[in-house]
Amino acid sequence: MMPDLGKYAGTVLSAYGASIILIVGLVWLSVRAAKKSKKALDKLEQNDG
Amino acid sequence: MRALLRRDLTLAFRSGGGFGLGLAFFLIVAILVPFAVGPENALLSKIAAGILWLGALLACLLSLDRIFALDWEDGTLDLLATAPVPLEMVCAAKALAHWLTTGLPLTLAAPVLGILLSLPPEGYVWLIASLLLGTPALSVIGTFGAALTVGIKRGGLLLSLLVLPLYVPTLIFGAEVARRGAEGLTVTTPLALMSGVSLAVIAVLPFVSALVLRVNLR
Amino acid sequence: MASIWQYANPAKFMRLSDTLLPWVSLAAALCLVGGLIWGFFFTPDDFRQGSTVKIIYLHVPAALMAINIWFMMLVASLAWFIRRQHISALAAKAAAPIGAVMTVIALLTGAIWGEPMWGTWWVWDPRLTSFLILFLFYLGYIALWEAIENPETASDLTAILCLVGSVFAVLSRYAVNFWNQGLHQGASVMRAGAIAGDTEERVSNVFAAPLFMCIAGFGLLFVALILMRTSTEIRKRRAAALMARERMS
Amino acid sequence: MALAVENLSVARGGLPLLAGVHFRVAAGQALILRGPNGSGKTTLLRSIAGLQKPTSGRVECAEDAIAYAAHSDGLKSNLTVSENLAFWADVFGNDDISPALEGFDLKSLSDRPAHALSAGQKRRLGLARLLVTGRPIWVLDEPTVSLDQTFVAMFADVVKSHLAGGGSALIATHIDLGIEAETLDISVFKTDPTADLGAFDEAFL
Repeated sequence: MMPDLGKYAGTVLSAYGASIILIVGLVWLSVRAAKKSKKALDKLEQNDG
Repeated sequence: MRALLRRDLTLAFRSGGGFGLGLAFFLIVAILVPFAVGPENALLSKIAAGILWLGALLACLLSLDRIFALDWEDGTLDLLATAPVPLEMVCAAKALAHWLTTGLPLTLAAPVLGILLSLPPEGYVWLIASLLLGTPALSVIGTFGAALTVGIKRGGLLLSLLVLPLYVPTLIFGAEVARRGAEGLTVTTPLALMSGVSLAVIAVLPFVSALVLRVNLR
Repeated sequence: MASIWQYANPAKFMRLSDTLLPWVSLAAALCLVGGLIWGFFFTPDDFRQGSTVKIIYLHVPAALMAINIWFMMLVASLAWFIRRQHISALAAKAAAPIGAVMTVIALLTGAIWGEPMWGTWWVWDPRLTSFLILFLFYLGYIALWEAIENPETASDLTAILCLVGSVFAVLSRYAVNFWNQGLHQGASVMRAGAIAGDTEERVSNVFAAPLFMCIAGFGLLFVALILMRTSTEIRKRRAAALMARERMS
Repeated sequence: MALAVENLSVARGGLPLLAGVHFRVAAGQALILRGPNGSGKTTLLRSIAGLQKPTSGRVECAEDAIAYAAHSDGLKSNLTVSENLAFWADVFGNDDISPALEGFDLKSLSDRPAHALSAGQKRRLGLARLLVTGRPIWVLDEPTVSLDQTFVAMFADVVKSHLAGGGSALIATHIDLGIEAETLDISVFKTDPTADLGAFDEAFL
């Protein structure tokens, strides 16, 4: 199944690996920030009545 | 606005005015380079134009946050904003004062340092020409950066980060003129491009800086 | 007190974003994963570059996004000045980190892709260099947002920086081109950091189809992230306003 | 009518602060603004002086008539007293600084650099700067900070002569200046922070 990447396997895989890590990291940070801000806002809105 | 210019110049020359700051830094950079890259004249003369331009640019960068910071702290900016004088003129005068106290001395000192870095003889006239044309743009762009960060405590580092990319065109064209001049090639295109950039910047940025100051003075 | 929160623009945006987000995220995931798998597993190697051509599926979309996100921020900054609606300023603030990451991906994949051909990791090729400069603009923009406390001043100053920065980015693009004629003149897919536009004419269709899917994937990813991140910014501002109001009364 | 303020509302930090502020200051009159610290005196004065756009309402006065002075008085410590005054005179288009020097009995100090002045002397120089602007309407924010009793009296005399000369003054201060002028407590105009007055953060509230 794994395509024969030939002698450039390291190059291609490192490019894909690095990019995927960066994208996943960005998404994860964005989701975490969204959750944090939602929680903080809900707490404030509760005691705001 | 001569009043502001005259006052800033007297302030700069008075004790602690920081007049020699940029010049001293430029000297240090130029002197340290041979220690860093080795004393061979062949190498030095090849990179001399670029190093001198880089040193002049960094020296300008160094003295930017003094442009508005002092007047911001002691309330002068507030009072100037309510005075019958347009803020655009204030920004232009500040940029001119910065150029006269930093940009111009650097341009005059550059040939002396060129000798230290064994700049080829035909390079001197183009070094001075490019600096004369480029440093005003550095001052005006720097004034814009100073206005952006005037309200920020310890905004010096941020000021450099904001201004650095804005300096790229002037640096590339300016250093290119100096380098080609040193190698005796024709300099017309980079010179034309550089003066285009400088003139556009000097014409437009003071208005933007004034807008930024108004936002900061709110 | 009939707070106008329900009708205010931010609230409408929040509701819109909450409904759209799941669908856009799904579409983004499908396009992105599908496109990458298609490109990675099911396309032949290039006769000259071998398998490194597969990096095109990351490099070109990321490069495209890096430029278009800055353009989106420019439009948002203009909108902020014209309509003075918080969504524009906050959307620009939310977009900047995404653009910065896309620029890093473009730089990284461009350098890695070029390495076999040039024997070094970094080459001062005009396109790669202008992405480096674009990255500096992104950093400056994000840093300015962080440095200013007053949200209204921050919105105004960052919008001005974006406008001025855009002019200088274009200027730098030509200056960099002038400064280094570029290592590969005219080599089609080989040219590192080729912008999809002109790559398309010379890229044979076996590569083009998955490339378009990846570009769509990156685009949808951006839309999903911008919806989520802008809502986050709105919530943060609302929380700050509520707290300020408590302090006041 | 030297200065008229109608239905002015101002915001600070994105939240409405004062609303419906209205008062008039006739030529030759002074108005003292009272109010606890943080009640918006500075924000109000800055809006009237034109440094800050009010969220609504109007300030009516002659063009270029207001001379604004806050706590920080825009003095350069490396310049001498006369250089400081000459600079501000030039900025406002006048050139005779001698009345200002006498008015605040700074004649003897005129060549002394500002850093060598005492706090009181610096404040006197700051106020002398007002005289030099030649503007009819003085808008002053806590002008008598760090002035001891004798100089407060001198400040009051200068204001009196300014009023006698047809000028007017709007002064925010806590202490009694000994000038007969109406006082206005601005906490009357304090607004409920949730009021919808087009303040910056309103869209989020």
